Amino acid sequence: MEVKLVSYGIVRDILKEKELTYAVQGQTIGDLKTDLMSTFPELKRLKSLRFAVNQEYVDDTQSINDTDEIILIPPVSGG
Amino acid sequence: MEVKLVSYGIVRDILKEKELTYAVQGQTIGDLKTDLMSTFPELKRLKSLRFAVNQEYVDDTQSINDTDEIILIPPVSGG
Amino acid sequence: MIDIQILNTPLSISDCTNAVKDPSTGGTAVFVGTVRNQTQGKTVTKLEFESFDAMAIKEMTKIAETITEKWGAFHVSMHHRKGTLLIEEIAVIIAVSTPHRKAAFEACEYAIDTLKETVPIWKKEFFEDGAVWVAAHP
Amino acid sequence: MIDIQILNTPLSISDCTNAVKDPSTGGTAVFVGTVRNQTQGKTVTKLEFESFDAMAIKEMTKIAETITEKWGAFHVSMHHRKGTLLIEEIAVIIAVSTPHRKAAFEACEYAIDTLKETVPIWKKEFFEDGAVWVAAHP
Repeated sequence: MEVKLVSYGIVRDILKEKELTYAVQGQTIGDLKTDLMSTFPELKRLKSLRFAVNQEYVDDTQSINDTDEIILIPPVSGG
Repeated sequence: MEVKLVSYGIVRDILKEKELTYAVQGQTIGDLKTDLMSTFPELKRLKSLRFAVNQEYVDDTQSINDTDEIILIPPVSGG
Repeated sequence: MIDIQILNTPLSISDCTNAVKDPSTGGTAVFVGTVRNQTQGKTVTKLEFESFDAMAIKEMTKIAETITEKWGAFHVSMHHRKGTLLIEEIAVIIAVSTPHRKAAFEACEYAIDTLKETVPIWKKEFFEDGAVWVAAHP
Repeated sequence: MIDIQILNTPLSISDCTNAVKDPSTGGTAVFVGTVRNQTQGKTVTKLEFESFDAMAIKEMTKIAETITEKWGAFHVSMHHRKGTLLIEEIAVIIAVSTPHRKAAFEACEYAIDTLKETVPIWKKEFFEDGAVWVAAHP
């Protein structure tokens, strides 16, 4: 299925684009994470990579819908 | 010996005067305290009564000199 | 009252302290975070904050609500800057007014600690010879 | 830098935060104490602070020096009001900048706690039907 990814900070630098349509094999956020790490190996070097849907953090077991806009969240550093 | 007392807050209200020359029998701050409590019984009702000489707190064992200006310090309540 | 803002203009401490004023407060604690001139010995020339605004506001609001429930805060004000900041400019202000002052300190410290863990805002530090996204790598 | 003042005019939070500005600080914690509108259910109309200025400055300076030594504070600013204050007016401001933010909170809390125990300043609260020296009696 194809999902829309939106990325911030260093993830945007790694993906080269703020918004990206991406073909994912599996059904969950965990599957998406595995795919992304393989497509963009630099992501493996990050301290963490979290995901958000509807402005809420989601965990690896969360199912993906093809209408989801999935936000990629590298380690935050506000404050 | 006669000492000069300077009082603040509720102690000034009790002694009726900000500055007072007072005849003390003993030699220490503790003696002065005992005398004052007897002259001004209302002082006994205070939560505490501390003394300062040269802008420093002194304890009951401190000797008094007749040149001392002794400050009477009721419970503080700044802040 | 909860006052959460992400601004691309200089932050004002008095805006935050005024927002948490309360005639029955026992104390207001404020945290002010400013841009440091160096990181691990390297001179910082400027920094940039990028924010996922909608979610950042949502996460900051959660922090403010937790404070209100757990510490009985009357009011919480959290302002975060975004865009380009120079040395000594204010990056974040958190002000909390509570019935008792001890709670104000605890709540304010909880707020800044949690903000640094959960709020989707990213800091890029610029040096003479390059730039890094702060805390991105282990 | 240590900035200690006892003033009979309204206090300014920005005066205190400006006094502790430092390009290498990791954080500034501020405490703001204001006049409450009630004490144990009784409406306060105003209050008066009386200060033994010379010794109050000396005791506040001791607090600031302790903070500098124990928490490595860069700068400490403590302003205390005296004279007549109305509801919501600021009675005291304490600002502390430190290398690490946790120390700023601890130091600022230590400062206000200790000020309330050692600094010779006295508060008289006025009600509709009289006035009391705060904390004078057990």
